Amino acid sequence: MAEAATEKASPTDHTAEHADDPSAPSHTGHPSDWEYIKVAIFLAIVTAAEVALYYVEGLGARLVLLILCVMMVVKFAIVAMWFMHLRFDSKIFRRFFITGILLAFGVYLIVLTTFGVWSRPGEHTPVSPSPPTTTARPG
Amino acid sequence: MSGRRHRLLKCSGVVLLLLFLVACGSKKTPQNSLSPAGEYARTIDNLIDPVFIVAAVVFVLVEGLALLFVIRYRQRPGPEPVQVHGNTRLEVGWTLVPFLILVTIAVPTIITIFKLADEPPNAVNVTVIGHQWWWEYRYDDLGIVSANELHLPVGRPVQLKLQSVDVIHSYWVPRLNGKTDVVPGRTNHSKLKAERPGTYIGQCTEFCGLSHANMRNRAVAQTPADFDAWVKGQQQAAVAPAANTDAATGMTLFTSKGCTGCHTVQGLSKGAVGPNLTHLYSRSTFAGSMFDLNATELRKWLHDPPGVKPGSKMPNLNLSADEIQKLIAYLETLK
Amino acid sequence: MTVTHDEESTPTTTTEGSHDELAPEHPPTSTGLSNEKLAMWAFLGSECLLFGALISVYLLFRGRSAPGTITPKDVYDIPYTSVSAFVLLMSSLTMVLALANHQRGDFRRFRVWILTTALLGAAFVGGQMYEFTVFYEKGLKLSTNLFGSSFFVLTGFHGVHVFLGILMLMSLFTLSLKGRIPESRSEVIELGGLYWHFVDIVWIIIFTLVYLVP
Amino acid sequence: MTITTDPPRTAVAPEDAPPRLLRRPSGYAHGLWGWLTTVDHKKIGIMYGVTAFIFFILGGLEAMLLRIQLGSPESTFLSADTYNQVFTMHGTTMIFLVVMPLSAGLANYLIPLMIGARDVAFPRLNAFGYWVFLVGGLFMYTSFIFGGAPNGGWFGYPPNTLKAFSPGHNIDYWVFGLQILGIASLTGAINLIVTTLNMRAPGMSLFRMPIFVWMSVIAQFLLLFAIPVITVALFLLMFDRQFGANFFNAQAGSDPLLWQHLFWLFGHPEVYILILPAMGVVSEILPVFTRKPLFGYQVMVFSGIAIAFMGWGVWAHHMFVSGIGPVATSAFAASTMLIAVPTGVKIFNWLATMWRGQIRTKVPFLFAVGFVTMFTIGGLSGVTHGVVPADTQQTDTYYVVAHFHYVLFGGSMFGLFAGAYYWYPKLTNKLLNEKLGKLHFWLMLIGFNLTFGPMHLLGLWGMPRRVYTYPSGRGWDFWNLMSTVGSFLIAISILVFIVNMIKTRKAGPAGDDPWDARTLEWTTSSPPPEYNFAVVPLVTARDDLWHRKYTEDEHGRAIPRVTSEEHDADKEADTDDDRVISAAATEGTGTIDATVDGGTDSAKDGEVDEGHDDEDRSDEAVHPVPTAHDLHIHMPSPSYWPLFTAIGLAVVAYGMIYRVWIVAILGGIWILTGIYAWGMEPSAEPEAEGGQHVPVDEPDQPADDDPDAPGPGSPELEPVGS
Ligand code: HEA
Ligand code: HEA
Ligand code: HEC
Ligand code: CUA
Ligand SMILES: [Cu+2]
Repeated sequence: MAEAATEKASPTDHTAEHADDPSAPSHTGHPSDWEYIKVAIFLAIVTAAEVALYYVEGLGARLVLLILCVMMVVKFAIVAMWFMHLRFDSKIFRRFFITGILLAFGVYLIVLTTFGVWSRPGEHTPVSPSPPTTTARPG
Repeated sequence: MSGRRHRLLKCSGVVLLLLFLVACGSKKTPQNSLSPAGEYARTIDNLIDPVFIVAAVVFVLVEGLALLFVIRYRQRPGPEPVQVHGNTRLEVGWTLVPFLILVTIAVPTIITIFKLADEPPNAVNVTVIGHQWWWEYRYDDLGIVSANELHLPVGRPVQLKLQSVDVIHSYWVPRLNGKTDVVPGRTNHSKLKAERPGTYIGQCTEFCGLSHANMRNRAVAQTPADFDAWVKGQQQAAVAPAANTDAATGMTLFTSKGCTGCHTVQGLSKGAVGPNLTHLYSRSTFAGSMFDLNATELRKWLHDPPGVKPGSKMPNLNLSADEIQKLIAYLETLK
Repeated sequence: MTVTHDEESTPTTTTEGSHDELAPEHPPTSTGLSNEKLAMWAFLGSECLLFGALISVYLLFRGRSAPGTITPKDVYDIPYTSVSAFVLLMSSLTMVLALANHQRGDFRRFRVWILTTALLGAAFVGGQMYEFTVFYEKGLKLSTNLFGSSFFVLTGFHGVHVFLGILMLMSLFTLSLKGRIPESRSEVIELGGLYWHFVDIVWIIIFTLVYLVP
Repeated sequence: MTITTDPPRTAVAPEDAPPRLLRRPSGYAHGLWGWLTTVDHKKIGIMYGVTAFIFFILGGLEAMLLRIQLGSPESTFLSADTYNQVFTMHGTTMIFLVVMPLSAGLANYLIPLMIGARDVAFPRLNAFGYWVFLVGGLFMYTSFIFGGAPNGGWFGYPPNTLKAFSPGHNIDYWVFGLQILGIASLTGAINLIVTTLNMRAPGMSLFRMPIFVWMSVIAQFLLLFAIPVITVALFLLMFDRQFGANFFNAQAGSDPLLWQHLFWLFGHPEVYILILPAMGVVSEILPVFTRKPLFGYQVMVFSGIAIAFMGWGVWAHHMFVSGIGPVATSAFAASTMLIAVPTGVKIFNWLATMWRGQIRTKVPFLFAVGFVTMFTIGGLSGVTHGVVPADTQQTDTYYVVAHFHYVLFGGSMFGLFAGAYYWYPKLTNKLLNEKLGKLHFWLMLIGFNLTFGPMHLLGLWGMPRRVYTYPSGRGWDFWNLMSTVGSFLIAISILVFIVNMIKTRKAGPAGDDPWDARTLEWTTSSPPPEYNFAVVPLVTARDDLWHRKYTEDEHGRAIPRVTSEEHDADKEADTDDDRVISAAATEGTGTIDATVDGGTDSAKDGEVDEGHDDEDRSDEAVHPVPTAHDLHIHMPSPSYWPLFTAIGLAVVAYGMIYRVWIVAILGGIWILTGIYAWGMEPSAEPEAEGGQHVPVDEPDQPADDDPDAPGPGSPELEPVGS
C-alpha cells in the first residue's frame, strides 16, 4: 500500500536518475594546459621512480611489489581523473568505469587465488602427470 | 491456513514416497547414486535426503499457491480488484525465511565438504590414470598395474590419486562416492570405501571425445582375504605357454604383430600405450569395461577395435581369423 | 546501475530554448549526457574485463613455464621498455593538450598536438615490434612456453589497440584538416582521447606487473 | 524525442561529401531492400525474432535426433561422432542463437516503445548487431556442409578441444562463430544501455520504467561485462589451435582449469542473461491479466540487480568436482545458495501479484504461470546442485540436464512464448487464436514435464550426460523412452504454434490495446508507425497507460477514468483522424520545449500533466497512421553499411580457419571499408536527397551548425564501438 502514494505522485519525484547536472557541463572547469603538463611531469617522475626501484637491491621482493603496485595505482588514478576528466565529468561515466575495474579486479583476483598463485609467488612447479609412457612398473 | 498445512503435509508425504522409490531397487539400477554401498556415498546420501525434503516443501508451497491462486481468483463477477502495490513486511519476510532455510542447508553442506576432503588413515593407495577411453590402475606400493577393474578390500578405504595422460575425464563409482575430475597437468584426489563385497559399476562422466560413452569402470570389493589373494596373483609374472600349442603361436604373433609395442605382458613386453595384459583374464570385462571378457567379444575386438569401439586408440591390425584365434588362445593363458 | 539523487536533477526552469542553443553542450537526452560518450565509457568499462583477463593469464603463468625454457629475465630489456613506456605516457599529455586546444578553437595547435600524439603512438608500436623481433631472435616464440604465449598475446593485444588508436587519431587529423570538426564537435576528439588514455592506462599496468615486478 | 516543424537542414555539400559506393535507399524503403537496409528498431526486432525462431526449429530438430537416439539402449540411429556434433550444436544453438537473440529481439522492439522513444540511440549499430548475429549463426551452421560441426560440447573444454584431440575444423567453427556472436551481443548491449539511459520520454524516470525494460537492461549490463571474458577465452583457444600457443597445454605446464574459470566466469552471468528478460516479460504480463499492479515493483527491480551482481560470484559451481579444493568449493556453495534468495523474492512477488486478482486466464497468462511454476522446479534443482557433496553425484549426469532445461525451457522459453502471445497483436494487429494457444500451452507443459522430469531420475540413477549410447540393464531404458515421447509432444505443440500463426493471418484487427494493458507500447497504433509515437508521450506515472484509463476509488479498487463508451471507442480504434493529427501537431510543438532541455523534468509538473491527460488520450486510435513525412518527424535513413560490414566478419573467419591469410586480410579491409563508408554517411539524409527528417535529438544526427561533422558512426569511433 505504501507505494500507492509514490506511484502516482507528482512527476518531480522519481526523477532521481538525472545524474548529470547540465549546469556543470563536462567542458567547463577543466585544468589549464600548464596543469596538464604539471600532472604529466609528476607521472614521469613516478615512472622514473618505478624503474629505479627495479634496480634497487636488497629490499624484499614483497616490499618492492607493494611499492610498485602503489605507484601503479597512483599513475592509473591520475590519468583517469585528469586526462580522462573523470574528476570533472558525470558520475555515470565514473560508475561505468569503476564497475568495470572493480568487477575485473574482484573476479580475477578470486581466479588467481583458486590457482594458489600467492602461495609461492614465482616458482610454481606444475604437476607433471606421471604418464605411464614410462613403462609400467612390474612387481 | 490449516487447510493448506494439511495439503502441504500430504504432498510432502507423497514426495517422500517418491524419494523412496528413487532410492530403492539398486538391483534394477546398479549405477544408482541414491543407494550407497560405502561410507562416503552414505555420507553424501545422508546430506541429500534432508535437502530434497526442504526442496520438496518449497516446491509444494510454491506450486500449491500458484494453483490455488489461479483457480481461486479466476475472473468472477464483481468489482475490479484492490490495487495492492506491495507490502514491505511480507517482502522482508520472504527474503529472510529462504535465507534462513539456506543457511541451515549451507552449514551441514560445508561440514560435509571438509569431511569428505580429508585423507583416510591406512588406506590402499591407487593411482588412477585416465586414458582415451579406458582406466589404468597402479597400486604403487604393491607393484600392481591393472586396467578398468579396481579391486579393493571391504571396509578399508582406498585413496585415489587421479591423473590423466590426454584429456579431462571424471572418475565415478556412484554407489561408493561422488565423482572427481581427472585433469591432465594436475593430481586430484578421491577415495572409495565399500561396506559389502560386490561389483560396483561406474563410468567416465566428463565428456572426453568419441567414446566417452564407452569409458566405463568397475570397483570390485572383496573380503580382505580374497583381496590379498588377488594381490598375490597380480604380482606374478606371466607364464609363457607350453611350446607348440596355439597359445605358443599366439605368443609369437603377439610379438610379431606389434602388440608388444603397446601392451605390457610382464616378462614379455613393456608397451605402455594400451592396458597391461599380464593378467587380462583376471578381469571380467575389457576395453573400458565395455565388453564382457570372452573369446567371442575378443574376436570381434581384435578383428577391428575402432569398429566396435569408436575412435579406439588400438588400431585395426588386419589380423586373419586364424591369427586372432591363436592370439586369443594366448591371451586366455594370461590369468 | 545508475540510480542517483534528486538534487542533481535539472531545475525545471532551465532552457526554454530552441535546439540550436543547447546543442551540443547538453544533448537533449534524459541524462543530459551525449549518447556517444556514454557508449564510449560503457565500452571502456567492458574493456577492463578484457585486459584484466589477459593480465591475469600472464600472472598465472609466471614461473610456470616448463623448466629450462626462456624466462623473462633472459629477454627483458628494462631501460628500453621504460623509454617506450615513457613515450606512451607522454602521448597522453599531448592528446589532452590537443583536446584542450580544440575546445578553445585553436585548430592549428590542435593538429600539431594530435599529430605528435599519433607519432608518439607510432614510436611506441614500432618499438614494440622491434622488441618482439629481438625476443624472437633470442628464441622466444608464441609456442616456446607459457611465458612466450602469454607475453606475446597480452602485449600484442595492447599493441593492436594502440594501432587502432593511431588510425583513429590520423582520421581525426585529416577530418580536421578538411575543417569538418568545428569547435562544437570537439566531443569527437574527446572520445578519441578517452580511448587513447585508456590504452595508456592499460600499459601503465602492464609495464609494472609484466616488466617490473620481480 | 520531439516533432520539429522547422524546414529541413541544408544538405551535405556534395564537394566534401565522400564518394557514395552505393546509392543509398531513400526514405523508409520497403520490400526486400527495406529489410536489408532498415535501421528501424521494430523491423530489426522482428528480424531477430524470426531468425531466432527458425534457429529454434533447427535446435529443436537436433534435440529430436538426440531423443530418438536415446529412446532405446544401444541405439545405432546416430554414430558417436554425429551425436557429439548434434548435442554440441543443439546446446550452442539454443543458448546463443535462440534464447539470447529472442531476448535481444524483444528488447529491441519493446524498449523504445516502452520508454516512449522513437528509436534506439544508435540505429545503424543496432542493425549491425542483428546482421552480425545472423552472419555468426549461419557461419557456424555452414560447418555442417564443410566437413563436420563443432563436437566439443557447448562449453568446449580443452584439452579435448585442442588440435591434438580435435584435429578437424569443427572446433574452429565454434570458436570463430562464438567470437562473431560476441560482437553482436556487445554492440547490442552498449546500444540498449545508452538507449535506456538517454532516450526516455519526459517523465519516464528510471523507477517508472516497465520491469521488462529494467530486466533487459540489467541483462545488457551483464553482457557488457561478460562478453569480454569469453572473448579472451576464445582468443586463447584460437591461439592454441591456430598458432601453437600453450595456454591450455598441460604438457607445457599450463592448467586446463584456466579455461573452465574463464568460460564459467562468462557462463554463469550468461545464464542470468538468458533468464532476466523472460522474468521481465512475466512481470509485465501477470499484472495485466490479474488486473493488479505488480506486487513490490521496487523489490522486483532490486532483486533483479542483486541477482545480476551475485551472478558474478558463483561461476565455480560448475567446477565443484574439478579439484579446486574444499575451501573454494565451500565459498562457492554458499554464494550459489544465496542467489536463491533474490530469485525467491521474485517468485513470491509474482504469486502475491496473482493474489486476490481478477485473473483473465488468457494464453499469455498461462505461459507466464507456466514460467513461475516450471522455473521454480529448475531453481530448486539448482540449489541441490549447490550442495557440493550432492553435486559430486549429480554433476555431468542427466540431473543437470534436467536442471537446466527446467530453467531454460521451463523458464526462458515459457517466458518468451508468453511474450510472443502477449505482444503478437502489437506487432501484427492480430490476436493469436486462443483455442490453439491453449492447446499449444497444455501440450507443451505436459510434453515438457514428460521429457525433462524423468531426467532427474535418470541422473540420480547414474546416467551421465553426453553419452551417445547406454547399455541396457542400468534401469534407464523406460524413462529414456518416456522422455523421447515427451519431446515429440513438445514438437507437436510447436507445430500448433506455427499453425496458429498461419491461421491468424486472416484474423481481424486486434486494436491498439487488446489486453487493456498498462504500458506505453499499447498507446500507439498496432503495428506502431515507424516513428512509434506521433506525440512523444508525457509520462506521469508508472504504468502510465493504466493510470490514463483507471483511477482508484476509496477502497483502492480500480475504476475507469473515461466514460465506458469512450473507453470502448478507444479499443475499437475508430476516431476522426484529422482531429487527432491536428491535436498531435499542436501537442508536438508544445512538447518540444518540454523535452529538449537537458533533463526531461521540466515537462513533469502537475498541470502539464492535467492538460495532457484530457487531451488526445486516443492518439493510439489514429487510423490510417500518418507517415513520418506527414508529421514532419525526422527519422534516420536506411543504410547498407551495417549489413556490408557484418559480412566481412565471416570472410575474416573463413580466412583464419583455412589459413588463407590473404582472404582474412581482404576481409579486414572489407570491414574497414564498411566502417569508413558508414562513418562518412550521415545517419539521416537531409530531405534534399530524398531522405528523411531526423528528430532533433536523434543521436547520430550532425549538429545543426555543422552538417558535415561525422556522427558517432564515424571511422574514429566505429573500430571502438564495434
Ligand atoms: C536460465 C538459466 C539458468 C538459471 C536461471 C539457473 C539458475 C540456477 N542454477 Fe543453473 N545452470 C544452467 C542454467 C541456469 N541455472 C545451465 C545451462 C547449467 C548447465 C551448464 C552445463 O553444464 O551445460 C546450469 C548448471 C548449474 C550448476 C552446475 C551443475 C553441475 O554441472 O554440476 C549449478 C550448481 O550449483 C547451478 C545452480 C543454479 C542455482 C543455484 C540457480 C539459482 O539461480 C536458482 C534460484 C531459484 C530458486 C531456488 C527457485 C525459486 C526460489 C524460491 C521459491 C525461494 C525458496 C527457495 C529455497 C529456500 C531453496 N546451475
Ligand atoms: C534454451 C535452451 C534449450 C532448449 C529450449 C532445449 C530444448 C530441448 N533439449 Fe536441450 N540442451 C540445452 C539447451 C536447450 N535444450 C543445452 C545448453 C544442452 C547442453 C549441450 C551440451 O551438453 O553441450 C542441452 C542438451 C540436451 C540434451 C543432453 C544431450 C547429452 O548430454 O547427451 C538433451 C537430451 O535429451 C536435450 C534435449 C532437448 C529437447 C528434447 C528439447 C526440446 O524441448 C526441444 C523442443 C523443440 C522442438 C522440437 C522444436 C522443433 C519444432 C518442430 C520439430 C516442429 C516441426 C517443424 C518443422 C518440421 C518445420 N538437450
Ligand atoms: C598402437 C597401439 C596398440 C597395438 C599395436 C595393440 N593394442 Fe591392444 N590396445 C591398445 C589400446 C590403446 C587399448 C585400449 C583401447 C580401449 O580400451 O579403448 C588396447 C586394448 C586391448 C585389449 C583390451 C585390454 C583391456 O583390458 O581393456 C586387448 C585384449 C588388446 N588390446 C590386445 C591386443 C593385441 C592382441 C594386439 C596385437 C595383435 C594389440 N592389442 C595391439 C593399443 C594397442
Ligand atoms: Cu573419459 Cu569421458
Ligand atoms: Cu551457473
